Amino acid sequence: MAERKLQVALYWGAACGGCDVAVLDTDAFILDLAAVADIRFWPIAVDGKYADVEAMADGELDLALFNGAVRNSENRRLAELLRRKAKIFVALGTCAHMGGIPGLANGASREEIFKRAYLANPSLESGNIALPAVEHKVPAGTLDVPEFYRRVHKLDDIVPVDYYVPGCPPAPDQVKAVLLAVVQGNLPARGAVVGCSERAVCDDCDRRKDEKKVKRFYRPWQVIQDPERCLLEQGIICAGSVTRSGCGVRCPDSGMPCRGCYGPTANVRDQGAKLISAVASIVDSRDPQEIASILGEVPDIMGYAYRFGMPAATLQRTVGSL
Amino acid sequence: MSEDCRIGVYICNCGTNIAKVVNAEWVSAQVSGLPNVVCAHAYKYMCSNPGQELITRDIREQRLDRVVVAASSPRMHEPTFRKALEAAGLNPYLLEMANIREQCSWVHDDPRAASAKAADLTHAAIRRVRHHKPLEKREANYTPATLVLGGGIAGLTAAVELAEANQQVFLVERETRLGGNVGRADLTAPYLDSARDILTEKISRAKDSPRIEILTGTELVDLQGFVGNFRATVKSAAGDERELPVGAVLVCTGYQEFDATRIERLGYGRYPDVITSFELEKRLAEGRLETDDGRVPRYVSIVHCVGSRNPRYHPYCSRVCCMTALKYGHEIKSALPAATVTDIYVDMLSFGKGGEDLYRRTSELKTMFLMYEKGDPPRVRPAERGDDCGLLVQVNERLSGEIIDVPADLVVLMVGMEARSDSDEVARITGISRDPQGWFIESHPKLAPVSTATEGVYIAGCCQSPKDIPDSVAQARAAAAMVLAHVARGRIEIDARFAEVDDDLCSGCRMCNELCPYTAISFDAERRRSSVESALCKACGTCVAACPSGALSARHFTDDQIFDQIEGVLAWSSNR
Amino acid sequence: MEFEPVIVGFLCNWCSYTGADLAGTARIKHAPNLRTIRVMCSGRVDPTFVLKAFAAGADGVLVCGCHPGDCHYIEGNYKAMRRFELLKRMVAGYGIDERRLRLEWVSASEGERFARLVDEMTADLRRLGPCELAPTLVPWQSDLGTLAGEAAAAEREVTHG
Amino acid sequence: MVVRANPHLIDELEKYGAQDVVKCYHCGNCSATCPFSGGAYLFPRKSMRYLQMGLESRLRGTLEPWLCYYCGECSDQCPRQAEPGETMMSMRRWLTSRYDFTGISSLFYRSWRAGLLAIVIVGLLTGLGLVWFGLARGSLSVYDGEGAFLPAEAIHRFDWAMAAVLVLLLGINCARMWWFTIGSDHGLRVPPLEYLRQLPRLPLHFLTQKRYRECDRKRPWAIHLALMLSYLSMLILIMFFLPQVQQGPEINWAVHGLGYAAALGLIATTVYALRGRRVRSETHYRHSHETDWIFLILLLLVAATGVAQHVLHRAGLPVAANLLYVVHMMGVVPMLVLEVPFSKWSHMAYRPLAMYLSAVRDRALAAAAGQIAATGQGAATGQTAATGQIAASRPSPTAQGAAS
Repeated sequence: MAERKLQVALYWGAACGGCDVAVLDTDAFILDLAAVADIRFWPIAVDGKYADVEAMADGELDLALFNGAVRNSENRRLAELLRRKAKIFVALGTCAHMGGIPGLANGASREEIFKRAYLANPSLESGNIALPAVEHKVPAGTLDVPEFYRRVHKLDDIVPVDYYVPGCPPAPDQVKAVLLAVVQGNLPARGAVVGCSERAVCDDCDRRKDEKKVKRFYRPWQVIQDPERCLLEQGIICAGSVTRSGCGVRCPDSGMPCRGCYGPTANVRDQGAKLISAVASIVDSRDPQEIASILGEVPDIMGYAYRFGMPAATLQRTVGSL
Repeated sequence: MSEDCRIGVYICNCGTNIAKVVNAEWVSAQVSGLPNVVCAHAYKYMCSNPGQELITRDIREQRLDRVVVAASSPRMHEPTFRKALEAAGLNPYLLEMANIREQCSWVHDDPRAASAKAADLTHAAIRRVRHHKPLEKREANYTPATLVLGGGIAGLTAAVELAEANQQVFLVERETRLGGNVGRADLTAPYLDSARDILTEKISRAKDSPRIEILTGTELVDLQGFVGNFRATVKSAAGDERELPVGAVLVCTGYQEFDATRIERLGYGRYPDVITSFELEKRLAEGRLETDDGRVPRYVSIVHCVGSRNPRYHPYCSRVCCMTALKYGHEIKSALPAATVTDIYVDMLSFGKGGEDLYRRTSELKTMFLMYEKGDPPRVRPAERGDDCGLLVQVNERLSGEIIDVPADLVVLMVGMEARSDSDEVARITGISRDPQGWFIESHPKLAPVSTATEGVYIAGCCQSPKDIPDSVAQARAAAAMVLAHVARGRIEIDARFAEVDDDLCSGCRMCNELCPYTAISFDAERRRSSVESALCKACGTCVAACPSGALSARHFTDDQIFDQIEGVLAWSSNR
Repeated sequence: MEFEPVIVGFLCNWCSYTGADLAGTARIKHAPNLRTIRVMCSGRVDPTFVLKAFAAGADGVLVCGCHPGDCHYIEGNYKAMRRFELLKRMVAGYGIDERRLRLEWVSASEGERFARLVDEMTADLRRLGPCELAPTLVPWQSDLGTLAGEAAAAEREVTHG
Repeated sequence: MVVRANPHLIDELEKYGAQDVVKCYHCGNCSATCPFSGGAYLFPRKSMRYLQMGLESRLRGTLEPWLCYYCGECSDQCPRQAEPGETMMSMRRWLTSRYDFTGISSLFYRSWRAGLLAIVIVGLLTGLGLVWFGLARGSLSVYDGEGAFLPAEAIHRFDWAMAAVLVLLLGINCARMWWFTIGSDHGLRVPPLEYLRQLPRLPLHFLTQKRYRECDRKRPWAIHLALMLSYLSMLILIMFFLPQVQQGPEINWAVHGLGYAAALGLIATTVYALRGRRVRSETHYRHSHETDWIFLILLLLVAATGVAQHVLHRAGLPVAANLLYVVHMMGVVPMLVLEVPFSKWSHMAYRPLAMYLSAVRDRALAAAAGQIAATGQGAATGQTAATGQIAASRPSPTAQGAAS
């Protein structure tokens, strides 16, 4: 008999589906994978019921890839379930790693989100206004809806995670490399961020870097950029320096500043705090008023600093204060 | 972090200084159960010999490898306790202090709150010291040659001084002749000695000295290395470059005069009989004190503070103009006894030796002194038909509150000193900082007046701020003495605290490059990595705070140390 | 018992820490609420330190450096000033009252000023109360009632409005 | 208004005795130490300033020099030995010459030789005239009564005639003083009643020198008052009681008692002043203009010869008494004719007049300020109003003197 096939599950929490697509984007490799692995659970591609997973023995799965953040009780339930069933539990993509784009919802309270979505939305129709309730009685019985948590959580807030594969979405090659490593049993120490570089995006970015002194900040559309030169030096806020490389410098190479989806490097505790520290440090002024006016040009600090990592930030926002 | 480190904690009563408010025994009991704490003692005087022996004994007997002393300010006794650690064979950097005297018992009355604070600070020190690493001070050789930049009175003095002490000196002067601005003056205030006499003596001594290599028509284009080990690149007018190995650099680049045409109402450049002080010096030296068309002036008006003490131009005082103007009073009166001299000033600053006396003597020569409001300089206009003078100077006279017209045949503008237009370039090459007016900044305005932020680079004379000849000479000699002190030691010690780059993490983003005021960070363009020259680094840590990839770290002030300190000071506050 | 805030202070070694020591040698009494952490320069204060202090339970954070133009490291305090400009917006973004974070210049001779600064900030924070952060995973039914009332009101508005 | 500086004014003032004005650097110690300086009249510093800058027209219009009695405190306090007190003195001399329309004053102050020559000529003319007059009418051996060499009635008439001329000359000079200080100041509107209301100040200051007493140093005031009262007594005796004074040989104590006291006062004070000036015993004696010496010597001479001729008359030596009387008159006439309108004696009139005019000026300024405040122009012309209010709320020492 051939070697026992690898038992694999893929699941998405609060996510857009891009990570699942990234797995599919490994092209023919997915077929190779199928040759060596049984895909036991993958709601986006393969039919399967939660009950099937519940029926598995603990540790029956060799590998579970969880993408998406934890926004509600269903996300949590599946995270806990798959963690229990899998030997290797991987946070795939930025949402699972740091909260990702759904994590930006932590800038608002649950009440504000509900008001916007269910009460004060122009698309609402009269007679059809309802708030989601965890339990809802209908003639046929009781319907249950997952509980919407006060804030978005990254995966390892809920369950221990063995490996992180960052990226929004992760580069298909990196996904492939991780899968290969699992297949070959060639894995680093648990807790590692894999499928990326130890250094920042600047290391791989070919743009020319000179001495950094900035007199004015621009949004990308406000300025005609020098395609050869470091974007930050041109006053365009690029998070490349505070972000792990591994993406292939896709954004800066196409003229857009890095947004930071791969998360900070190992020694950095707070990507957003480091970004503002670095950006502010290179402002070329010693006059308090001029400094204030230069940095005043930078809009939406929280958005810039934590576009992909608000649930992973050092501080978690006080509920209901905004 | 050293997980299994062994920490000894010592809490000082400082007689009653601490014990009066802080319960040291209680603090000791609080911290004794913390992880890694092997022993905790409260003692009467930790800094006393028995107190230090307590530490050294524990280090030996209890095999301690970290020590926390909660006592006075580390600014006071850190060296004392570091020595105690060294005496017991422990690296001195494995010590951390908690300041429970200056910043606790001396400033608080409530024993409960003060003791709680002392415990928090001690807790933080314990958390921090776990991350301490043994650090070693290092030494480097000292090259006993000095580059003196600028051949004015300050540079000449320093060069001669160093040469007399048998040191090799390279005297680099951008112009083709030595002497600087003093060489443009006739007599000097307040004793009316000849400027030429003062200079000639220095220049001939410099030229005669076999140890001084004079490089005129030459400028400094690059400076690499650090104290004791600089490599200065100089370039001659012909374009020849040469590298000079030097241990120290003395910057004596002087000043330039204010451009009087900037103050339009003074009429400089419009009326030929409005001249600058330097132009008057030239006429006096040539013995040709006359107006543009060769007449003997009957009225001479001297306008002070041209460009100085005026927020629109330079807010500072140029320091020599008042005395020089008084000197002109004497020179004009002795050349033309019948002439009337008017001094139009803002404030008469006749400080210093001989200054007040010169002021008194000049006023006795019947110089008319008029005071104008700073920011409202006099207006010069041609005289009217029938006047016995060529120009009229209109002054808003402060002491009388009158607006008056002063007759003048010659108007002399006391142009102030300003930083040379190339001072930014010199500052950049030598790693000196400049103040908002462009003057070079000294290390400490009182205690280190000729040192700069870059060790081994000194400043003397007017490049630091306007000053007179005696002050320039004094600074030049002081700077020479600083150099000779290094030469006498032969080697230089480099602090164990500095920033360093983890080469495996640096992505070459160059964020840090411009932040270092000491140019300690250099960028290797080929490898695309930044690195810190530890001898140049002063350990401020600003680059560390900015490093976006966490590749830079500050020895003895690492992120880990500070994070644990933050947790330490707050650990008990929430449940107390 | 009155609420006693805890303030974490990052003081530069050359000016502010020395100024705080001077307050001590001059016995200028002030509130015992500050917990000082010595750094070589205010330029060393990484914004992360400030966030960390709040996260660890500080009610306020005080960053002190040399006066502009007076920095021992020439211009480290200007870098602190620049970072603070964005940091205060970030801290506000977290919903933390702006009075809980201050950047002040205290020279080595300003013991009195330092003491008054600590008193002033302590008094401000006593009024503001504890700095609380978001609890995690709190069941949401607790406030469903209020939202349900609003839902009913919105329904009426859409129907009759 | 722009005024032209005259760098040569100091040279001019030096001829009037100004000393070391150039040394002044305007620290203001002199004005701070002077008990009279204040309100609208800040001196000596301001006057020193006008002088240094050569603002002749400004200087001519100031009253300040007359408000100073030269106690000498300012000169002692001056850190630069610029002698502000002596400068004020020389400015009084200069102002005297400006008030004098004849130019004689200027001539005398600028050339003491000319002054002395004039005194000698007038003295000789007086002597010649009196001898001619005496010999034509009477006998050298008769002192009083019938056939007297110089009959008291005739001398009395002569005195009155001379006084009339002198009062006329002095009156014209006083009018010029008013014009320079108040009349020509078109910005100043003096309510006419004020001239009347302040009038009592004239005799008050003239007779009591009360302001001088406010100086910290009392001795100069006492000496000056004694001299002034002695002189005044003598003047009254001569102008109104000359026949009684000249009667003899018996002593009429009602008249002569006063005369003796006055003569004693005159002689004692002039001797004191001369000695003081010689040994420079006090600050205000440190510098002496030639005219100071001439004045004192002449006064002493006149007093001494007056006493001598009186004694000789009592001693029954009419010839000697008559001859000395002529000598006495040779001193008196030039002293009065030349000193009263043109030189030192004129301050007798100018100083009380300055007190009076400064008070009038104060009231005019206060009234103007009040009017501005009342009509609400204060907001538009804030500067003027503020200045006016300062003047009003801080009355000058003269006004304070009157109030107390």
